[in-house]
This record gives sequence, C-alpha cells and structure tokens, in this order.
Amino acid sequence: MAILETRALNKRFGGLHVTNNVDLALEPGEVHCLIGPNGAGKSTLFRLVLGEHLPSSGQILFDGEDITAFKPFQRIRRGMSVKFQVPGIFKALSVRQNLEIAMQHHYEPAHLVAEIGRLLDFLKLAPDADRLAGNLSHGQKQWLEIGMAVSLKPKLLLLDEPTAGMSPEETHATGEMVQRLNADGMTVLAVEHDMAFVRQVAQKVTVLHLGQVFAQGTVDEIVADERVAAIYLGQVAETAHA
Amino acid sequence: MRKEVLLSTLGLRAGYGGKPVLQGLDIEVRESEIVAVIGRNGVGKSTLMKSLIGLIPATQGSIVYQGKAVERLAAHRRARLGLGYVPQGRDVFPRLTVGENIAVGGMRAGGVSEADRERVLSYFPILRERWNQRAGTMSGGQQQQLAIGRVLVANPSLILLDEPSEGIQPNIVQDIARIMVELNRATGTTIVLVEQNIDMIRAMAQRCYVLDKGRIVAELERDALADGEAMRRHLAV
Amino acid sequence: MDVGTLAFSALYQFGDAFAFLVLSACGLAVIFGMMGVINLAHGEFIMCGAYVTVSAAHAGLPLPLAILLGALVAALVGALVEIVVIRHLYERPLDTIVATWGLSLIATQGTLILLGSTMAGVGTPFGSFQVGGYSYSLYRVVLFVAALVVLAALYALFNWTRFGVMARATIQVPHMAAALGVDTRRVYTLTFALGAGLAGLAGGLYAPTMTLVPTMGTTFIMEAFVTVVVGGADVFLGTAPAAAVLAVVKATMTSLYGQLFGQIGLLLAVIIVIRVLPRGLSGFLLRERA
Amino acid sequence: ADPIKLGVLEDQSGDFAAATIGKVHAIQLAAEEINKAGGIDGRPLELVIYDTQSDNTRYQEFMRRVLQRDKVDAVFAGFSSASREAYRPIVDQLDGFAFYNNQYEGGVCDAHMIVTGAVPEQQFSTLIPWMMEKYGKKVYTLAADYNFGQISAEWVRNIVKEHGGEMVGEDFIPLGVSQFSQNIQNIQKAKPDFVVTLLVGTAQASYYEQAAAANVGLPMASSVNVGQGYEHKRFKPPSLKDMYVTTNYIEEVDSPQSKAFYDKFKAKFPNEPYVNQEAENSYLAVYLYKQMVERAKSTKREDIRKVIAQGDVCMDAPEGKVCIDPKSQHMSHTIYLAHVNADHSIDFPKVWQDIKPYWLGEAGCDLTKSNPNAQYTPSNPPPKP
Amino acid sequence: MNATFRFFSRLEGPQTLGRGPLFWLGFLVVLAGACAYPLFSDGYTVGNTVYFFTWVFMALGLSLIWGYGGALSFGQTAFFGIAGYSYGVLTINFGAAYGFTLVALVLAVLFAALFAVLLGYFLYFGRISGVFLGIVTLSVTLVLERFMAQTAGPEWHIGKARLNGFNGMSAMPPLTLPWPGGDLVLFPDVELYYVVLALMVVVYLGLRILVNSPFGNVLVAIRENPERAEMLGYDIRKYQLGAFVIGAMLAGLSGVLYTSWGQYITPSSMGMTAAALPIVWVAVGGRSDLTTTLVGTLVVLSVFQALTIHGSQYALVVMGVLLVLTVLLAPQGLAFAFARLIARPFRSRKTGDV
Ligand SMILES: Nc1ncnc2c1ncn2[C@@H]1O[C@H](COP(=O)(O)OP(=O)(O)OP(=O)(O)O)[C@@H](O)[C@H]1O
Ligand SMILES: Nc1ncnc2c1ncn2[C@@H]1O[C@H](COP(=O)(O)OP(=O)(O)OP(=O)(O)O)[C@@H](O)[C@H]1O
Ligand SMILES: NC(N)=O
Ligand SMILES: [Mg+2]
Ligand SMILES: [Mg+2]
Repeated sequence: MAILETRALNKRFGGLHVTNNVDLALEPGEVHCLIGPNGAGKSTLFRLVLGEHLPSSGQILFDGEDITAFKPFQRIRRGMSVKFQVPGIFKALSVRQNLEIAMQHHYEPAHLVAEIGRLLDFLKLAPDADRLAGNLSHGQKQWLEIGMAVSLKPKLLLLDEPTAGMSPEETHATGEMVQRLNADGMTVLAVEHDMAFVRQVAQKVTVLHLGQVFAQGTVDEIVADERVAAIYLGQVAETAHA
Repeated sequence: MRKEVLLSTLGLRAGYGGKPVLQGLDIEVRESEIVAVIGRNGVGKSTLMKSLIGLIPATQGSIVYQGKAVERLAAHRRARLGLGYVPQGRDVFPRLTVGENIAVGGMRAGGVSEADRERVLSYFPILRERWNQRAGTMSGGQQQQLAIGRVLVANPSLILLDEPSEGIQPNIVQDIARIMVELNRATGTTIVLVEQNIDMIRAMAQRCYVLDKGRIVAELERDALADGEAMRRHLAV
Repeated sequence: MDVGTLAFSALYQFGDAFAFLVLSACGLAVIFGMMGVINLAHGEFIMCGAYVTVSAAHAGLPLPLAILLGALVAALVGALVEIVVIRHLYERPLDTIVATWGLSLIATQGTLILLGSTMAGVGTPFGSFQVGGYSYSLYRVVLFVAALVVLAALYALFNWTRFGVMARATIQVPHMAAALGVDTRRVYTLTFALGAGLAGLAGGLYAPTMTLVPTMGTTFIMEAFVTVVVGGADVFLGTAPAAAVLAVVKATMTSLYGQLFGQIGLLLAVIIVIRVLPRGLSGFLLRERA
Repeated sequence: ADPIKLGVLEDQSGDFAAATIGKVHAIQLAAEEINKAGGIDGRPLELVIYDTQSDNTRYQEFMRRVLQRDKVDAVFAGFSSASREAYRPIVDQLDGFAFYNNQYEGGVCDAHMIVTGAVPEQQFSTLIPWMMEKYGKKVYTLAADYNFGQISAEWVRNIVKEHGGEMVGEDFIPLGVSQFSQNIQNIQKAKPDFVVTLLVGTAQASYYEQAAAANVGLPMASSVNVGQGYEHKRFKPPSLKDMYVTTNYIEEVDSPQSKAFYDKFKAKFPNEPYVNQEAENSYLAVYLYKQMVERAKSTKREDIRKVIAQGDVCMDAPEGKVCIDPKSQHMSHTIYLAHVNADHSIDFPKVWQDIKPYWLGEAGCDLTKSNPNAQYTPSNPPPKP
Repeated sequence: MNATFRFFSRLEGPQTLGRGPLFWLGFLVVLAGACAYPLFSDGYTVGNTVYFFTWVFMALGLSLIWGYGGALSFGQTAFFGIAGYSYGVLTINFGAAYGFTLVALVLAVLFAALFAVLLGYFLYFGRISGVFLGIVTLSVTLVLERFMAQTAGPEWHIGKARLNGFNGMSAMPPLTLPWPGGDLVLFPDVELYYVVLALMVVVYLGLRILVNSPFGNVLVAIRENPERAEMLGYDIRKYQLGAFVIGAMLAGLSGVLYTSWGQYITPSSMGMTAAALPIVWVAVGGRSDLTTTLVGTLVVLSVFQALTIHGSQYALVVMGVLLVLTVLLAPQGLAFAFARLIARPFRSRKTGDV
C-alpha cells in the first residue's frame, strides 16, 4: 500500500489551474524526487499534502487514511514533517530552543538534552547552539530546518529544495543524510532543482509540468527523456557532477 | 591591458551589532568584469554584498566606487550611483504586483523605459504572463526571476548578484548565465557574483575570490576556474 | 411623509455617517495601512487641525483656507513626530502603541496648559436647506463631498503615482526598497505626514460643527479604528467600502434604536466582519485576484 | 494654632477639566479670604489639592490618601457622579467627611456626605412648568445616556405628565458622542414645542452648533448646560438662542453679592474663562464649612452634624440665601432662570427664592435618624419603614 | 534537598530572566522585605501598595498572552470588568458570611474564564491574529463599557444588585477570610496586603513554571512562527486559547481584587483608557518576561501616581514624555534595561549575539 497517495488532485487560484488532476503514489521506504520547471506546482502540491491549502477537488491519502480534510497539525501527528522552500525557523529563539520545541514531545525529558546535543553535532551547528536562529547564514538556516523536520522522526519527510544555497559539498552531505534516514526506513519526497542531488538520492522521479504529471521514472530514464530536457533540464544539464 | 578599477574595498570590516563577520577585506573589481565570490555557508559572502550596497554599515575600512568613497552613503544613494543588488532570498515586495515590483526597480533611474521593460520581459517571459499577479504568490523560482529582472530594468553599471541560481530550474540557470554574459559584453555591465553553482560560475566568471571566515583566502584567475576539482576544493575549504 | 422625503433623509443620514467614518479614518488608515503603525495620537492630530483652523479663522482667514492650513500644520507636526519618534520604532510596530499614547498625553495636556480648557468656535457656514418639511445643514453635504474627494485623491495617489508604489514597497521590504534606490526615510516621513495631515483635515472640516477642547480627538477614535479594521490591510481598497457598510449599519441602527445601538452596532459589525472576513473587506476583494 | 486641613479632589485635566478647574480656584479664593480674615476659629485653613484627571481610579487613590495620609478634616471632591460613587465607599469605610459641590441627579442619602449642588427637583420643578406655560405642552428630551441623564429625564417626564403635557420623544446619547444629525431629524419629526437638552460633557455640547446649522429653531430647556459648561460663551451666536436654563448661579447673575464674588474671582484668576455654578457651589461650601465648624467648635463630623440637625445652617452666598436640609444634607438654593438671547447675552426672566431639595426627605431619607449610605431615585426610592 | 532543586529548576529556563542561586537569593530577600514592610509603614501606604498589587495580575496575564504568545489582547479589561461585576452581583445577593466572598472570587474568575473561552474560540479558531485580534478584543471591551454605562435604570438589576450604569456598582462587601473567632474582613490594610502578596507570589512562580514548560516553549514558538509551530504538529489554536484563558483569569482576578479593594466597579474600568493601561505597563516593563512585567507594572503605577501627586498639571505631560523616552531608549522595556545592568552577576538569559 502506498504511504502517500493523491487522487485526481486539483487546485485553482482564480483562473490559474496550478495543480491539475495529479495522481501520485509513494511507496513506503522510497526516496522520491519531484522536479519540474519553476511554477510547475511543486510547492503547491506540498502545501496540499500538508493541508496548508485545501484542494479544489480530489483526495489525499496517508497510510491508507483519507486526510483530505485534516488540519495541518493532525497530518504532522500522523507522521509527516516538512522543510519549506523558504526556511521556517523561530528566528528570535536560540538554535537549541528551536530543536527543543521540535523534539520535546518525541523524547523523554531525561534524554532530551542529550538528543539535542547529538542532533546539533550532526547538523554542525553545535558551536552556534546558543545563537539566535535568525542570525544564522542562509545555509545554516536550511540545516536547522532540516534538523527540526527530521527530529520528529516522521514516516514521510517532505523536503522543498533542501539544498538551495548550499555548496556542492554540503549538498552532497545532505544527500548522504537523506540516504541514511532512508536506510532507517523513512520515506522521503523531495523537490529539488539540483540534479546532482536528485541523481544521488532519487529512486524514483516525477516531473511536474503545468500542474500535471509530465513524466515519471528512474533518474536515468528522466534524464534521457528529451521532452524533459526541453522543458526543464536544458542541453548540458548533466556534465558537472555525473 | 587592464581596465580601470570600478569598485574596491580596503580593509573592509562589517558585521551585525558588534559581531564582526568581515575581517578586513580587500577586493578589486574592474570595469566590465564578472567577478565571483565563493566560499562555504556562513563565511560572509552575503555580508559582503550587503555592506557593498550599504544595508549594513562598514565598521572599518573603505569602499570606493567610481573613484568615490561610498562607505558612508546610505543604500539608496549607492543605488542611485548605479549599484544594483539581487539579494539572497529574493525579497520581492510580496503585496505589490509583478509590474509594480518592476516599477520600483526603475525608481532610481526615474522610471522604467518601454525598451528596458520589454528587454527584461523577453529575458523572463513568465513576468509578462503574470504582470498583475501579486509577487508574494509567485513560485520561488518565479520570484527569483523577478528579483533579477527588477534590477536589470534600471541598467545598473554594477550588479551584485547573491546566489541568483537558487531555486531556479536548470535550463533557466543557463539562460540567466547567458543573459548576464551577453549584458556584460554588450553594455560593459560589471557583475559581482556570489554562487555555489559551479556550472554557473564557470559559465560567467572571469575571476574569483575565495572567502573564508570573513577573509579572502585565495584569488583564482580565469584558467584556474576551468579546473572543476580545484573549484570544488575551494568551496569545501 | 412621501417617499422622496424619506429617501432623501435616509440618504442624508447615510452620507453624514459615511463622511464622518471616512474623514475620521483616512489619516489613521494611511498610517496603519502603509506603515503598520497604530497611531493612538490620531485624535490629537485631528485636534491640532481643528485648533489651527479655528485660530486661523478667528484671525480672519477665510474658512476653506483655514481648513487647509489646519491640515498643513498637522502634516508638519506629523513629519516632526516621525523624525523624532516614530522613525526609530519601525522594527517594533507594537511599541508605537505606547509611544503614540504618550504623545497623545503630551498633546492633550500640553494644549490644555498652553491654550486653556476650551476654545471658542467659529460657527457652521452655508446655512440650511429644506426638503419635505425637514431642514438640513448644507455644510454636512459639503463634508460628504469632501470625503469622496479625499478617497478619490488617496486612491489615485497610491495606485497611480510613483510615490504610492514607492511607499508601498518601502513598507513591505524596507531594506530592499533602499537597495533599489528608494529614499526610505523620506518615504516614511512623507507617509506619516500625509496621515497626520489627513487627520488634521478631518479636524479642520469638523471644527466648525463641534466643541473645541483638547480632548476632542477622542470622539473620532472609535469610528476611525472600526473603519480601518473593517477595511483591512489594503487601505485604498478597503476604506471606502468599509465606511459604506458601516455607515449603513450605523445610520440604520441609530434611526431605528438610537445612538447607543448605532455605536454598539458599529462595534458588533467589526467583530462579525472580522470573523467572516479575517483580513477585512480588502482581503476579501483581493482574494481571487491572481 | 493647628491648621484645619481641607482635601480638594477635582479634575484639573482630562475630559471634565473645562467645567472643574474653576471649582479649585473658587476653593482657593475662599480659603485665602478666610485666612486673611483670621481663619476658622483662629485656625488657618490649609488646602491639600490633587488633580484627579477625570479618572475614577484617581479619586479612589486620592480619597484614601487625603483621609489616611494627609488626615484632612473634610474633603471637597468630585464632578461627575461616577467619580462621587467611586470615592463614596472609601469615605464611608474610612469614616471621612466629604462635600460634593456639584449639581447632580440627586438621591444620595449618606451621612458622610454634604451636597451643595442643585438637584433635579430644584431645577425641573421650576423650569418645566414655566416652559410649558410659555411654549406649549409637547416636550422632547435629549439626554446623556447615563445616570444623570436618565434620572433627570425621568424627572422631566414625571413633571410634564403632572402638568398635563405630552412627551413626544426621548433620545439618549452615549457619553462622548459628538454627531447629532439623526437626533436633529427625530426632533423635527416629533414637532415638540421645546426640547429639553440634558447633554453632558464637551463632546455632546456639539449638538447646539449642529442643531443651529440645520435650523431646528426650537426653544430649549436645560438643567446642566450654560450653568456648567458655558456653551453660550464657546459657541458662535446664535446657536444657543432661546435656551432656558435653571441654575443656582452663573457669572451673569446681576446682584451685588454676585458682582462682588465675580470681581474677587476675576481679580485673583484673571484668565478664568467663566465663573460657573459649580465654582459658586464650591465657594459657598467653604464658608458653610467655616460656619459649621465655628458653631460646633469642632471639626468632627458628628459634632458638625449636630449643628446641621438644628436646621438653621444658612448663609448668604453669591447666589442669595442657602440653607442645609438636615434630613438629606443637601442645600436649598436660589434658582435663576437664565435665558440665552440671539447674541448669547443672558437675561433672567424669572428667579425662584429658596427652593428646597425636598424629594429625598419626602421619600424617606432622614439622616438625623439613620444612615443608609445609599443613592435613591424616584423609581428606586428608599424602602418605607 | 534534591526535590527543592528540582522545583527550582522547573522555575528556570530560557523563557525567563534570572536564574541560579544568586537570583533566587535575591528573590527571597525581596520577598522577605515585602513581608516585613507593613510593620514599618502606615495604613495608607499599605493600602495603596495593595492597590498597586491588584493590577499586577492583569499585567502578568497580558505578558503571557502578548509577550509569550505574541497575541496583543487590547481587551483584558473586559475580563477585569466581568469578574469585578460578577463579584459585586454575587456578594450583594448572597452576602459575605461563611467566607462566601472567596467563593464569589472563584466564581467571578471562572465567569471571566468562561467568557474568554467563548471569545478565544471565536478568535483563534477563526484564525484572527495580529492587530485584528487587538482591535476585536478592544471592540469587545468597548461594547461592554457602552452597554454597562446605560444600565442606570431600575430595570437593570440581577437579583438585589443594581448594575447602576455609568455611576458604577458599589456597596459590595470586601473579601473576608473565615477565621476562628470571627471572619477577617479584608479592608485595604495589612491583612489584605498579605493575602494579595501571597497570591502574587503563587501566580508569579506558577507562571514561571508554565512558561518554562513544554507549553511555554510552544507558546513562544507560535509567537515566532505560527506556521512552523503547526508544522511541528502542534495544534496552535489550543495553545493560544489556553494562554488567552489563563491571561483572562488573571485579569479577572485583578478585577475582583480591585472591586473588593474599593467596594466599587465602574464601566470606565472597561473603557478605552483603562484598556490601554495594561499595554503600557507591560510594554514599559518588558513584555517578554514575567519578572520585568511585574517590576515594570509596579514602577509605572507608582511613578504615574507620584507624578500626579507632585506634578500638578504637568503630570500627564511628563508621563507622556517618559513613555516616549522609555520606548525609544529602552527598546526591550525599562525593567529589562535595568535587569541587564544589574543582573549580570545573576547570569541573565542568553539572548544570542545581537
Ligand atoms: N496564492 C496564489 N495565487 C495565485 N497563484 C499562485 C498562488 N500560489 C501559487 N501560485 C502560482 O501557482 C504556480 C505554482 O507555484 P508553485 O510555488 O507550486 O511552483 P513550484 O513548482 O514550487 O515552482 P518553483 O520551482 O519556482 O518553486 C505558479 O505559477 C504560481 O505563480
Ligand atoms: N542578521 C544577522 N545577524 C547576525 N548575524 C548574522 C546575520 N546574518 C548573518 N549572520 C552571521 O554572519 C555570518 C556570515 O553570514 P553570511 O550570510 O554572510 O554568510 P554566507 O557566506 O552568505 O552564507 P550562505 O552561503 O549560507 O548564504 C554567519 O556566521 C551568520 O551566522
Ligand atoms: N453630576 C453630573 N452632572 O454628572
Ligand atoms: Mg517551489
Ligand atoms: Mg549568503
């Protein structure tokens, strides 16, 4: 059974049909990448899945349960979590407190401090633990938000452009982290424009275009697809980090 | 023959409320050059850009633009001298329409001419399509295109680009690189580029500073840029 | 009583309420809508406009000029206040509540000390006219027209002029506006001065019809806030329809059940409108605009 | 000798300041005169003055302060009835002695209080029949929507009915309202012979200007305007034309005592915009206090009340002769009918001598026998024994 | 010993200023001073101090809603008034015997809570936020004021209790404590002082525990970024509602104490000026901390009163100037600015590197 499934999902903003009859199914344990041109509707699809937007029509199922009408927090509690495209952190709180707020209901109070410490190390934010999160650099904010999302130990992790603003090195490290989480059984759905990252982690790729599923397959199949190259990748897409 | 220096800093120091980030930076950007600045996350690349445009004050050192010390000038004055700035994270005006965002971009030049607007819209056709959409409801990549277009309409003589490829689909990244290079060739517009995307750096930059912990730790000339491995090493310092 | 008389009187009452709501609110709306500053000294700018107008009229200036002078002086005071106080608070808009409350204390009590507890009025110009057995004050019609003119001028200013776009950009992302060459400080000062000047204009326009005391501004405050809130964040789209809706509510309730219910009706209308349209009427009008 | 201390709590700032700064000045004037003349029984009078800022909580704070910290012998306090009600429990609790020198809606039956202001039975039993006789029997009331306005309107209603008249309308206006277009229309529709305006506060006074601008042109009657807020001085003529007010004093009162008082007042406070009835009430209250203390040879409240109980505490005030009624501890007054002319000058078509504050006593308040510390109204009278 | 330590550790955290043995030593010294002070003072000063104390609860409640939860409630006085009137109605009808005044106190606070649940549900579940929340709450309190002001007529009564319009309701008994050998009537004097002081300490410590608990963490998170907080799985509306109701109960407690203190409650207690005052106290003190709110409220109240006593007609002008200067010169509040200077040895809260 699919862990996440959308059925004939539609979203309109005024005259704009942004999500157009999307059927998408995620198998448990897979790393699935969602790519597509700017404005294709990727972030919108995320927001629909998370309940930030309500669909104009269609259904969303999570773990077999129809969650279409659920409030966002209810969906999170059933085992999703998310890193947004624009970093969403608690700017006026310390990095440590950011993590504490994320983790306090998922760990025993006795273990909380140690767990936070481990995560801080993992995120390479230990030296910055007591700084205000709002004062981190852009990339550091991305890391912090990924850390918060991961700390919920979700079944399904949604990542919207997790590596935007990261150096190739860090992008790679993020990829490795995704792979590790996946190895522990987490399902991941990631939106990315960085094909190196997609190539590194994706087991399956869906291309969204004009709100519709445009193509689907393995990374190799997608990269080889000339139609995808035409709308999205361009000619010399793949030389650098292949 | 070397062109004249358009922008230079000497011993530039800047930071946030008493916390120093830039630790005495000397850079030189010559007329009609495309210079890249690279470095890991948090080393101070964006801080450099912000202090060049004047969004944070220089605590020490000087910034000379067109032979004139500008480090004490307010941001809007520097903009009026011809500096354009595309920030990291886009910062479009969310409740203004696309068209109004473009109009604000042209403010320093006293208005947007028909020709400039058409030129920018031809670079980014989505902006024409969404002329009356509120910028805050555009997708991330669309906003990034708007942020770039908004600066280009005013024909700045120096553009500060902070990670312009962020969030942009691969083929448009290539387009942007191409547009910038063409612009540079055609009008002599000078560009300072902060990027993590090696392809883009290589496609655009003629020279490159490597930044670490608020200091310049290396300067790479054109040929060094060709060496992908070396570049990657520097980005991972 | 015939239908025409009835219709005219309903229209007159509506127009009267509408004018009061619009003129009370527009200064506050500009400052709140554009700058996010909740100006609790709004009433004192109104008082300032009224006092200047009346003093000038006593000194022999023709009333229309006196009113404009009132607006101008209020605008200048507003500019000064912006430069000395408000400018330093944009990062923390809620603190402006306290600061402007302090300013309002200074203004009311300062006026009391300097100019005494009351000021003699100038009398309402233009006399009255008769429709179907009722006589009406012609000046109230002038107020209604003034309200329409102010609305139209504001709309044009903010949507069709460079200043308007600049101001809105500055309010939304100030550092970016500056980086694009907008002199944000000047925009702030001018915007605040404009709001203060509009408040002064309201004071000047109503001065001939009211008691002049240092606390006179408070009688405008409730209507002003209610209108701004019902209008929502986009003041230029919101203020006019909000004032229209509220004027209907107020005029109807007042004529049916008296002034108390006119007032309570206004307040309840706010609560209901916000519940139904959490972002005000302008939020509603803009919702589907792509 | 030890001074006698008098606490003064009046609003010198805020909404009510226009009508009350003069009260403080009147008390200062009286105290200065008394001290020049050797004080009260040889003891100088010392004033402890606080600005209550038109704020009820300040009355509560400062009433405690004057009674407990400053240990004053008596307090002169309050303009609005709400402020009086705010401090009254504290006066009762701390067993103080307070003078309320203000015209009000009447009905306070409290042995800790002396009221020198006029009450509705004094102002309306004179005003309303006179108006009905002169202008006709159809009456419209426009009143402030709170205790003073509602209770006064009730008096008007009762008196109009007693005299065979008809109420053709009643509008109540919340305090602070300044816009009257609808009320003006209501009045025109009801076609009364005259309008009783019981409008309180500076905002509500805007009615006169607006009614004049709409050319309502009806005679008006009031117990509160002109005498308190000197609207005829503040608005441009002829907006108050044909307004009739019953008041126990205004500066236009044309008698030698009044002239003398007015001249002394203006000499000491040349910038005073107007000497209103509350200023006179406050002024006479100081002299009344002097007389009572001297007769009681004590400043203790119980001793003073024994003097009052004799029923002959009277004096010649600027308005004329006034006396304290022992049952209610309110005052009898000379009531002037002030008429505002088109040019806002005042004449007095009628003067009533020695009008008693009869209602409380008749209704059953008798402070010589018991002290209920309560406020009554015609529709909520004292329980019958 | 260990238990004591654990208790104190729950009182501390990143959400509150002041921690460590030194801070608590200072706290105990201040508390001891507060306990001893009536012995050296007169009835007026003690009664006046109680008067100041009565407002502190409303300020602490607003600090919780606004400073911690990020929702500016401009209508705390509505709860203040509801509880004050409820106390009046209950005690006028049922008297003060058998400690009923305490029952009335609890019931009155519960009425305020009930009203807050209704209003809060309407607000938060309707997703009203930002200044709109402020204006709706202000409107509510103004409606109550307008309505109560016109209840002068005899038809407006609840049981024996006349609402009595703008003039306000009086003649309710003060709080009484059942006491062996006759109830203790809590007039504004030493007895009331100790009762209110005890209440204040309990509320202060209780709120410290609350804001440093996971509940407090989430509240602060909502203030910073409600969307993110929701995306961490928190039903933010419930947390906001919780804080709102607690804040309302504290305002209600202030209302009851005030009503009992002066045996009087008036519609003006819910009016515009009254509604603005709590915001001033809290903002001047430093809204994002309980201690600064408490200290700031007491400072503002006493400074303003002192100014009114000694400042003659200039008092209000000086108050205005002080407010403006405070906002300009002490951006995080007066108490915070002082605390930063004085509390260094107490290892003040880490605020990052701004
Ligand atoms: N609230 C809205 N009102 C109108 N249009 C909207 C709204 N939100 C999104 N859109 C439009 O919907 C389309 C899809 O946006 P979305 O953010 O999902 O794109 P995306 O695939 O994530 O793109 P990107 O790669 O640039 O982030 C865009 O054209 C955008 O302009
Ligand atoms: N507003 C701020 N206040 C305080 N410190 C800040 C602020 N912005 C950035 N910093 C700090 O300054 C340092 C440099 O940040 P900067 O944004 O310049 O890095 P960057 O090189 O652009 O990184 P990235 O590649 O992640 O964008 C970092 O340590 C960051 O935490
Ligand atoms: N006592 C009065 N007029 O309120
Ligand atoms: Mg997106
Ligand atoms: Mg950066």
